[in-house]
Amino acid sequence: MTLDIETLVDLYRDMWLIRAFEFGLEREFKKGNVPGMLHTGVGQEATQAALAAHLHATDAFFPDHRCHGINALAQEKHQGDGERIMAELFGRATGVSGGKGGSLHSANPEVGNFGDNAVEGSYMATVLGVALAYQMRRQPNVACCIIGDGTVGRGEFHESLNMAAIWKLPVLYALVNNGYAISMPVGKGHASADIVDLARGYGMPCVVVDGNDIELAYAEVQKAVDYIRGGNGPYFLEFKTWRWQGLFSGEFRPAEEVRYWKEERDPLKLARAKIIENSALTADDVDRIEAEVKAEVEGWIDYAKQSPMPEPAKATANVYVGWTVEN
Amino acid sequence: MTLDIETLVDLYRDMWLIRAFEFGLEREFKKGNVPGMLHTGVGQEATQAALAAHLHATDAFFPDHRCHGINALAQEKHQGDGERIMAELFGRATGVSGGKGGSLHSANPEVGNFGDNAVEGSYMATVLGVALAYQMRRQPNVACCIIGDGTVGRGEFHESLNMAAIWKLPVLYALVNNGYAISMPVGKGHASADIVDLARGYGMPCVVVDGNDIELAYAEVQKAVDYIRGGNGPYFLEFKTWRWQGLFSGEFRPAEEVRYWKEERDPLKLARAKIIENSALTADDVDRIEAEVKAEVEGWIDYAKQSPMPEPAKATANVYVGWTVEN
Amino acid sequence: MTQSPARTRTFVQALTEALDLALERDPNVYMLGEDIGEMGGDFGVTRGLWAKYGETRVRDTPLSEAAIIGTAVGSAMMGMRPVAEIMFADFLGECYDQLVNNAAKMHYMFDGQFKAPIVVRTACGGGFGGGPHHSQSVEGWFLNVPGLVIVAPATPADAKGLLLASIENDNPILFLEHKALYRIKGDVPEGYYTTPLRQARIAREGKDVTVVATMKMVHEALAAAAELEKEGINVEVIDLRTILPYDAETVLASVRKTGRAVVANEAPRTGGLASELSAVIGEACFRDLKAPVERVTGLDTPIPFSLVLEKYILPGKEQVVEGIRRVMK
Amino acid sequence: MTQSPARTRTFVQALTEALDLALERDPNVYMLGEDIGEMGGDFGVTRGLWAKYGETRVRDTPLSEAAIIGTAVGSAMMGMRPVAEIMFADFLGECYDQLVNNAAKMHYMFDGQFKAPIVVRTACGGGFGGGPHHSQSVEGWFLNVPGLVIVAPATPADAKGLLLASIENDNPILFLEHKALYRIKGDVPEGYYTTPLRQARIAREGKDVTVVATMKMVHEALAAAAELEKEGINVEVIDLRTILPYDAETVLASVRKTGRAVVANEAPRTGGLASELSAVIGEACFRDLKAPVERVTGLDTPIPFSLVLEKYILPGKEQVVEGIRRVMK
Ligand SMILES: Cc1ncc(C[n+]2csc(CCOP(=O)(O)OP(=O)(O)O)c2C)c(N)n1
Ligand SMILES: Cc1ncc(C[n+]2csc(CCOP(=O)(O)OP(=O)(O)O)c2C)c(N)n1
Ligand SMILES: [Mg+2]
Ligand SMILES: [Mg+2]
Repeated sequence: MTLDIETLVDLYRDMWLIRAFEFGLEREFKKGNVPGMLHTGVGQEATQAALAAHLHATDAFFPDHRCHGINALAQEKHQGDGERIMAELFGRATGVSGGKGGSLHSANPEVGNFGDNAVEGSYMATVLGVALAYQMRRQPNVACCIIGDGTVGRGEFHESLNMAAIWKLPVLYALVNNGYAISMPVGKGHASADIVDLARGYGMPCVVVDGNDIELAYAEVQKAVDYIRGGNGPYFLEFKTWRWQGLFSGEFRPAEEVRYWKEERDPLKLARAKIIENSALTADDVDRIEAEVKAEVEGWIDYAKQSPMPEPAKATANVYVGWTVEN
Repeated sequence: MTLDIETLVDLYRDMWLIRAFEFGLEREFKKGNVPGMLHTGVGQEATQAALAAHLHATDAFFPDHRCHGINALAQEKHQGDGERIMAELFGRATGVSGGKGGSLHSANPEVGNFGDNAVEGSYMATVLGVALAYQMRRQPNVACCIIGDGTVGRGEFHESLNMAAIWKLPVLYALVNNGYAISMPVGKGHASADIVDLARGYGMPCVVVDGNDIELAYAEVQKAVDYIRGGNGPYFLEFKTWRWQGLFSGEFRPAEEVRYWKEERDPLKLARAKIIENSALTADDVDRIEAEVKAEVEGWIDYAKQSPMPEPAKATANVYVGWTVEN
Repeated sequence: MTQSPARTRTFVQALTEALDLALERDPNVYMLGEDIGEMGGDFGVTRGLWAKYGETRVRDTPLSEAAIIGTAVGSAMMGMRPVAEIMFADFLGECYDQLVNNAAKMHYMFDGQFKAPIVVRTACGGGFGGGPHHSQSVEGWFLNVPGLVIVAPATPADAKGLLLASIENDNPILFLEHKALYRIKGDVPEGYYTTPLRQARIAREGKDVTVVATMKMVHEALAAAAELEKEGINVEVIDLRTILPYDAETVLASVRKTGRAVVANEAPRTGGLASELSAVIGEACFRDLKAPVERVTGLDTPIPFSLVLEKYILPGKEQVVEGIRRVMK
Repeated sequence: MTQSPARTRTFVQALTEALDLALERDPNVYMLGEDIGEMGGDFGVTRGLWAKYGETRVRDTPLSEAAIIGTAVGSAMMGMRPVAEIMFADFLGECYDQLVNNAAKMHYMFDGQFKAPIVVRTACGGGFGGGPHHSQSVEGWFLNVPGLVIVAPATPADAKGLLLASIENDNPILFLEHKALYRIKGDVPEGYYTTPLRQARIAREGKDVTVVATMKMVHEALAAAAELEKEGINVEVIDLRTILPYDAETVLASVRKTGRAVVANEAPRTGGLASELSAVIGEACFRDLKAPVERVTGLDTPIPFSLVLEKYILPGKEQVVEGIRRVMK
């Protein structure tokens, strides 16, 4: 135990929130209540919670397609209305992006959420500009770019790391290596299954983190953001983790691999055991926390469902700033 | 001396041809006889001659904007008509690309010249396909991609090295580090002034070569192509060299740097001294070789100047294969 | 063109058949793209082919769109016949340079010394809540690019025949597959056949008005035509099939006959295919037109996520009906 | 709009003045691009600004076009006012995704929460033997992209006023600088002024025929008009200035007045700006037009290197004259 118990319990609550959010969402998606496509972050909660814990509302993060959890945590923490992330996923007028964005474009700059870009990896370029603005304004902030192992295939990976390095930009690369890009195993898609190997040449600190151990993840993110806020330039964290969601069409990974990660490496199970072992909290206490969080998330789902759809004519708003589109 | 004297003299002749070609071309360019833009390879002759020496007509190379020399050598060696490269630069009908390409798009697949792409670095992606064709057809050939240090900025650098690595493609990356991209010093534009540092993570052999020493360059290219022909996958050579041409607008590099490279590190001076020291050839003999080569190149220039311009209406030919464009 | 007996197949099955036949017939044909191997592609178009032809000819790639197209082009320069898949057409922006400056100019800029016979299959179009980056109609991005071919089938039979013709063709081809058509069914002839490129199809003959449409809009136009038939308006529907270079002859002949034209394309209104067709019709049929050409298109906006918003900006049968009514006035 | 006294300046000097004034006035303005610092840019447009404003605000970048635009967009999301230079417009293919899927959709897809006020300056156009990758007119690549603005000055005064207006504007702007115009001279007012976007300029009044042109073609059109004046043909020349979203009102009012229209644009014919304008004119002025709209454009080919070939495919004064003669028949 390196973390004090209050922090650990808070993080556990955050992780549980992510899982409850994703499971609830998936259920509604299967019922046909959520349009479009859905990728969930189940299994990656420790990585996400650790990042969310250290980022301020004045920092910026670019969440990837599995980051509903971070989005909800940031929204809840800084504005107390996590339900607006849920509403966005349901395409409602009350969603953070007014229903225009959905899962892949939920943003809110007030809480540091700079939005996903469904063209995977394109924001590896965008993040540079956010970081540059911090640097030019001498703000001790972090611009965090969350990308999957598959996304590393994009050329922008190189352009981004290189530019961040030469300009010493305050970028935190949070690489979520969950072993696959859709069906492509990381070792088959990349020259190295350890993405840090591709990053080291740029001369920034490159650290591999057990992304399923909330204590370690929390500590490593802490180190990284301290380094960045200190004006030392970019930092690269590779979280080794695993996603529970297989393909749309079902599970394709070896049964033993699935068992191992779900049973032995579940970040929630691991954290729960630690809490019960190291604190006065009992299993019942933790169950109660889980139930509370779950109830909250179900409230969000109700909120989303009851929210109005956007006004159709709003579809032509905000194409240009200050100009209306004639159609 | 690691090279036998005949080979060294042949290479000297090749290097001299490159220099005579470029100087002649530059003279004609300044007179207004060569349209468009001009970048020359003066100073980089050893690197170019070493590559040209080891590539077969059935191999493929993608020449960059300073590679008129390689283009001419390949054209002369395999088809005996180096003048057609010159003619292309003059925009003549007899040019290898019928005047459609010019300096930046002179190609001839029959001699392994796959043409430049003036969008610097885009052929880092194209080269993969050529290499893949060799691999699928089990041909022991090399697809060589010649790029400058500046061009490494492109995202395709990463996409290319990664894909070549995972598929073990027969690609030779010939990186010509001449210290600058137009006005940008390599150490300012890249996280490392040694480009190999950015390449190492992909797990292919990465070797730094003195690009102004023809013996060393020749030997290292030999090793690389042998490795690649052996089916071992890609290979990365970084040639450290220097270009004599400054900016269009003149010289901008420190005077001492200019002096050092032109006087102490001129690949031709270095090779000439070696030849005279290690063979029966005298300074006069070498002068005679130089004069011969120069006369040949001047003949090419005359040929180019006397060649007809393309038929204007040919401008609409070859837009599509098999279809004519109606305009 | 098609003699062999036809069976009912989905659009996806028709595409798979075409790929299967092409791989079987020509050893130079191979495929590359993300998750096209064992998984069979995001939309199942390549299903079964990895198992049948092996991973050398059905190649999974990393998420490197520029390298995918670059690889295709380079191998095509060597005489291979690559069929690349870009999972969503929206991602063509990442390989725009490879397509526009490399593939489309390869034959021309070296004066015929190289060919770049690549086929780039990609899923386009909206209507399913895919949001701004998974729903676009991208033909408008490429209309001003001489050297490139754009093919866009509307039926399963054409999906197969046009794909085979595209693979046979020596030019770089962007092959657009509208996602809303993947599950439609239709008669598909057995065996190998090609459907000619640059030849529009008269999907429905009529005498009062010509509707020129592409992909999903062909079906919307046919539905509109059926509806208006009841009111005595007899609509001719032309399925353009090849978008670039397109079959102006068939289009103009039809408009000369009917004297009225509606062009229907899902992409945004300004600067898209609809404008190109309207211009050509307006100029060439200047004396024949009884009413100005009507463009039925998406509105000039990105594509929003929420279905109510998306429906508002994308054209459907209703918009085609309205367009026809306007030209009939 | 411009009261201050004018001096004679080149197009390049006018641009430099605009950048200088913008950097001086607003600390959020900064520039980035290849060799724009000490060297002053490939065409000298940024000359002197690095020395005056320092390398923090006049930033040399590596050869990373996608990162250049990405950086611009990200900083613009934070309230900065980046002016990026892409050395040649032909290279926009490499950052097409950043422009089209990111910059152009940034305001819309998050429903107004972000703005992306970037200006991307770039050198376009042919005529100097630059070959297929250094000569293109690229506006046609971006016409079907709602959310993007395309600005294209034809005179030094407009170069300055439109650039300042673009930097002030809150939308992502592609600012096209035709290379053949860089050395032309003209009156340029002193000091800070803006020229309104989305407002075409009547470069020459006339009553017989309207020529709508952009950039270099404005000058070709004026030369053609001068020539035809001698024959009694009175030509009105409209300089479109903003290509997207363009000023249809001015264009249509002119064509309604003259009853004849020629559109002149250097890019290839098919699917370009000329088609868009022809479509809109043909539809909106259906009852006013006395002849079909004429498009005077580049031919549908890539741009060849040899000057005799290039001249063959690019439009000039002669082609405008012919186009006008055709509509006057
Ligand atoms: C540029 C681009 N190419 C392809 C896709 C389709 N796609 C969506 S998610 C994904 C896999 C991403 O893998 P990874 O980055 O490892 O994320 P994971 O889903 O494993 O968390 C792909 C290929 C996309 N969205 N964008
Ligand atoms: C994609 C792209 N960006 C910019 C340019 C303009 N440009 C031409 S050469 C050059 C510098 C290239 O530097 P390097 O690769 O080091 O080659 P060198 O000229 O030093 O041999 C640049 C920026 C280009 N041609 N293509
Ligand atoms: Mg992954
Ligand atoms: Mg260099």
